[in-house]
Amino acid sequence: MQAIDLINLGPFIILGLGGITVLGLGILPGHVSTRTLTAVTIIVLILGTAATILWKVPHEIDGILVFDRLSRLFIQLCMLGAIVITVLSLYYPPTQKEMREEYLSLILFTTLGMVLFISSQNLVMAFVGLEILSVPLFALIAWLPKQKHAIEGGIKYAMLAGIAAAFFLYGTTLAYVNSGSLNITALSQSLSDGHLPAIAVTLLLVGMGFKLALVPFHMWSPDIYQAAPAPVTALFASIAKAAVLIFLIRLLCLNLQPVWEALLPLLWILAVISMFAGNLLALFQQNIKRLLAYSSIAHIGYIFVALAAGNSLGRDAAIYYSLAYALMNLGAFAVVAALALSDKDRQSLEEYRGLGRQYPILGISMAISLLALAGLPPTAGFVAKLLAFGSAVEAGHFILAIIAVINTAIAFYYYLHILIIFFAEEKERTGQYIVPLPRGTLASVIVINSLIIGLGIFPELITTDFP
Amino acid sequence: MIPLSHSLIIAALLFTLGLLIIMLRRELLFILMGLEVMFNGAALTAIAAGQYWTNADGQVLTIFLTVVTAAELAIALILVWLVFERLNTTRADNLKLLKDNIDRGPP
Amino acid sequence: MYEIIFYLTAAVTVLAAGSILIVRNPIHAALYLVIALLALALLFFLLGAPLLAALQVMIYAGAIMVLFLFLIMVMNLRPTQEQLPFLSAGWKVPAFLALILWLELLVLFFGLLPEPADETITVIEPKVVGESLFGPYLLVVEAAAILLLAALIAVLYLSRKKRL
Amino acid sequence: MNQLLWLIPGAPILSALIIVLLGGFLRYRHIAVLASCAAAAAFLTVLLAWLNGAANAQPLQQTVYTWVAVGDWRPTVGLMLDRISLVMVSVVSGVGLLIHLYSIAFMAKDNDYRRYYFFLNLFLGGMLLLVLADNLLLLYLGWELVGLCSFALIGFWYRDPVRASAGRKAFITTRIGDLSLALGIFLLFSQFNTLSLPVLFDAISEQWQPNSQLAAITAFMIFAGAVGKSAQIPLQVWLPDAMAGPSPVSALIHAATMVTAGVYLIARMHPLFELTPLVQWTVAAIGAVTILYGASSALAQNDLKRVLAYSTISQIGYMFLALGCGAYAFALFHLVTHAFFKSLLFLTAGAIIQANNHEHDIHRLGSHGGHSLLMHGCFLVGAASLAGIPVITAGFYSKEAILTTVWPASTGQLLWVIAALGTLVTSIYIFRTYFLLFQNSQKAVSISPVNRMMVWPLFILALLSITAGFVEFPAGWPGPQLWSTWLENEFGTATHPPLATVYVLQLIASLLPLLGAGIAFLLVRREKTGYRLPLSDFLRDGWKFDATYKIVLVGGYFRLAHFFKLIESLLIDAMLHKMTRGYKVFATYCRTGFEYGVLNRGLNGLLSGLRFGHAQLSTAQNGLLNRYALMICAGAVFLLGYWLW
Repeated sequence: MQAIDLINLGPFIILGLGGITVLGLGILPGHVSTRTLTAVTIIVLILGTAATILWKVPHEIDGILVFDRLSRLFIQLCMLGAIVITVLSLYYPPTQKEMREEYLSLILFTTLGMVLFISSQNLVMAFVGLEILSVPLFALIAWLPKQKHAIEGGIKYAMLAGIAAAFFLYGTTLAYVNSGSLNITALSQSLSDGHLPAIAVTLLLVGMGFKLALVPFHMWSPDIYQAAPAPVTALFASIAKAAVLIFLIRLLCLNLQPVWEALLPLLWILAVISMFAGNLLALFQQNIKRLLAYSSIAHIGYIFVALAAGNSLGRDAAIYYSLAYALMNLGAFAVVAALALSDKDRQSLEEYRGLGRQYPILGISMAISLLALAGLPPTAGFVAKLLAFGSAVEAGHFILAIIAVINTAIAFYYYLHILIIFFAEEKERTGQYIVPLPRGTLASVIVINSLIIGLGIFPELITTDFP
Repeated sequence: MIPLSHSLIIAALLFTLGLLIIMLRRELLFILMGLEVMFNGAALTAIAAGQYWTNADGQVLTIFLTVVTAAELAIALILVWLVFERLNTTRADNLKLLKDNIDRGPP
Repeated sequence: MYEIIFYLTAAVTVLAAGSILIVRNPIHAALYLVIALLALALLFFLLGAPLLAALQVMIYAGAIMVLFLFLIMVMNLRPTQEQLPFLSAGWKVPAFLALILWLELLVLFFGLLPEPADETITVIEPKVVGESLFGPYLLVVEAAAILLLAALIAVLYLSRKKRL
Repeated sequence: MNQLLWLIPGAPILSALIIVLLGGFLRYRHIAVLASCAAAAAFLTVLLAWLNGAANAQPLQQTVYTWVAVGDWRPTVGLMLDRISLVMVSVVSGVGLLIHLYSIAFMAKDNDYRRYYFFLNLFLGGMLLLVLADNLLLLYLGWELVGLCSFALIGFWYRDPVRASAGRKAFITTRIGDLSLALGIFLLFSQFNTLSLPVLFDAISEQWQPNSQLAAITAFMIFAGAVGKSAQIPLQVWLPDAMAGPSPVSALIHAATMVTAGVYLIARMHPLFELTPLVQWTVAAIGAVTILYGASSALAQNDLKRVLAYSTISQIGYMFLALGCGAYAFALFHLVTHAFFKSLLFLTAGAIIQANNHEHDIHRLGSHGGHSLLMHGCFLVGAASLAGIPVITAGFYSKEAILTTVWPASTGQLLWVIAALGTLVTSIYIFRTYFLLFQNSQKAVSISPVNRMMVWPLFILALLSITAGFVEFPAGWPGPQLWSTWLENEFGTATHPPLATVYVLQLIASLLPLLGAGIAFLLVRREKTGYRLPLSDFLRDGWKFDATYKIVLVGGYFRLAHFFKLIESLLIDAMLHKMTRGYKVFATYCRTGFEYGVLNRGLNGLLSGLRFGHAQLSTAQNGLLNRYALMICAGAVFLLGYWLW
């Protein structure tokens, strides 16, 4: 281990030590306020982001971790997302009393898991990273053990994530059977004999498809989205999924080109069923968190449209879409979190009637996020869809592109439905609990939405120069 | 000497058995046991492959597997206990609070 | 002789795991699981991984099973009243699917890799494993430590009595 | 220098964004200074470009960013600074800067300063973007931005319904032109699959024959866009009303920048226009008619700002005339000098009006008297330049250049006569205004001292109104002709008739302004005794254009409706009774058969299909853990099955 390795490991070390520091601060004899702990957490995340700037050249440590432009970009995204989620959690009424050092350190650890997963070059590292990502989530979902929903969500997620982990692990071992090494690059080298690597990748895909809520591994997602506290939902609906997507892209598009090409028809089918199932399920859904869960299933379908193209444009489109997807969902769930009632989230769409007028900034943010999800210019969602569908057309998948466009049209209905309810003239609304909007929440919502717009106007910042 | 494919088949059998346990049994604890069986199927694959390639990576993988299983199981068990305490059940099919509301139908 | 022991142990593993499917009493199930795991430890040993065999016995049979049994006792579980899975209505589809999955794996594994020429078992020494673990995989070990810490925190939080 | 190009439109737009986002935290002074600094930044960048020799070098180009690259489609935000745009940028940013400075004092008492500066800056940015754009898409963006801002600025005092409706009128009228421009751009894109200007010009000259129909249609579309923006007949009606806005806005939008956008557009697209002599002649003819229209209408106005508005219409007519005759360089020359003297006149008028409690009527303003000497001088300089008093004013040189080149064009003699007549009338109306306004200035006691910040812009503009002409002496004169030689590369040389003819023409044209001033003097003396011009009502209402539009378009519409109603009642009464009944039966049949049978059923079918799918899938989300696990297993089986198959 050399000095350059340590420098490159900076963000990881900072996150790990930061988590331990927060824990330590929390149990100091003198009472440290939650606000201070949050501040420390945010500082740790900012330092971690700053440490990624030190990465100069693409670098690899022992075939375990790789630091390149892709991982840097998404590590920064994860850190930003974690900051936003921390801020949201601080002002999120239901968990406010329950949020102490445990919560914050778990947020830091789960971020560490994402970061490791994003930059792992080795399947064992990826597996451990995936688990660091998901084990804290079991607890975070069930963070309000007084609520029956929360416990049920927690146990369901733990069990099903266990199955997914088993599939991922099985894929890993089969990859090892194939090449005698756990390195991703090594996996591609002994590709000649049979389709063992393809089976291995397929099983890995099952494991990751679960995390991504790809149809048919999607069943958990609406239940868990509904059960978890909104900031946590925001966490695993946005940056956690982006991390998984990036590992998938690293595996398929950057290291295992032949497997990717062999998998294309499968990706095609997965894209189509994900889009249709997601959009149909979302269509008449009345619970906003479930609705967003279904809509994100459809979005994973759109990303798979890009992946099914099998060309470099498809790869770039998938990368860009992952980023845009994370931001859009973060924006939407941030608003849901900001509008939570004192003990639980607002769930039914009707509970949101007229809130867009009551809180104009949140209303506009929700509008931006939802229109981005629907794919309207000048948001990042539009560019993402344009690139994804464009790559499908370039690859000659006209039918796929048409199906995707039809699905976008269907999706438009329910996004607009939310917005209409959101901005409806409110009826008599007396004695309603009015959430005071803290500045931190507003600031993070504004940052996310300006990023959505900004990346829609300057997409070239993201789409250039991936290896 | 055991052919590699025999070990792999036994491991696959363990894996699918675990999956079957999860799919068929309704008790949460049984589901967790099924999960263990699945993990161990994967572990057997790793060990067999380690023997085939005669390097230590398979065993390292298995060690990490054990660690991960332990961590996951610990949380899963505490959640099972919470379910038992708060919801007074240990069966998976009693966990039906979270689902699509299909009675009301679309507007 | 070696082969006979191997296949016998494998049969025990599979049968013990299969028994979990059909027993009613959770304690019995846990014991079957222990049997399966111990047999698996023997398999590990036979496949030239003595360290892992030992670890398997210690961690699974020693630690994890105790957790299971402990929880069963705390919850005071009776033998379940549920009908045996093979009698309940919906068993066919899962069983069929699992069978298909296994067959698929079986077919896909068939003749994939050339079998090695030498017929001996090479024992992979704990020392080699250790060197590998703290050599190239050092970072993963650190990560696993964080994982355990995170799991610890999570469990501590969820089990806190004060709040309930 | 290439890398700094973005700063020219970027600085005002950024400042506009800052003002709209953070303006709440800033005081008036800060906002005004910020806005002025943004304008100054744009102007300094232009200055830097001059200093770096942009005037003689190759066109500067900067692709600020490619918005997104999908296959061959790469819409860019690209800026291009060649000589044409250099002229425009200099004028726009320079005059814009002066007007920003002037506004600091002018708007100090207004409460809505934040909105004002936001739109002023955005307008400036949009105009600079329009001028610098290297592709038509971006140009159109700037074009629309400018239109939007002018709408907001004209209707700035929107609480007064008259002023608000003036803004609406401007917007709607120019929209007609914009629509046509958009159609023209679509046409070009569909033909050449690109909107980048240099590529487009190459493609046009290669692929389109002279006089081809497509070229004529496209050119006409673009010309119609220019007509709308530049307030030429028949879309000129919005400009006089647009004087409802604050005076600096009038100076900026209606003298120096927006109304000249049309001139710029035609000059920019001149390769297209040169292919179609017919459209080109139309440009010249419209210009000539507009000259007379504007000048004669201005003659009868009593509102100071309306005089200037009609005068603007007529002066832009000169530019169109020059464009139509192929003298693009002189059109731009007149654009520059006009920007100077007309801004000077507007700003002076604004100061006078503000100093006299918002009194617009020139008779009453004149009888008040007491305008400061400075105002007097500035207005005189502006008026002289506008009239084109020989040798000493900039207006003379530019107008002379245009008149000389008009002569050899087709039907040039006629156009020349009209233009010369226009010169005479111009001189009459502006000196009439001048004499009426300052008739009592003997008793000048400066009643309200003018703010210093307002003086400097006036002074600079006055200086420019006199000296700016010396860059181009008329043909045959012993002086340099820097302007036309400098723009030779862009437009080629304009022809002029033989020198003997030229001298005669020049003599006539230079005597006309003096004659006009004399006539104006007599006119004013008679006007004081109650004399009124013949047709003055007709002229004052701008040749009754508004009324005509109202009668012809709105009234005609009602007539038509009435007519139809009459026919309908006749037919129904007389003979269509039975047919109606049959029709009703048929309609009922259609309704039941088609609407219920096909449309309704189809839509319902689709909807219930979606609903059915939703319900089916939704039932699967039953919350059962085992079922979810089963689904995962099924998925794995499916994925692995693919490899078997």
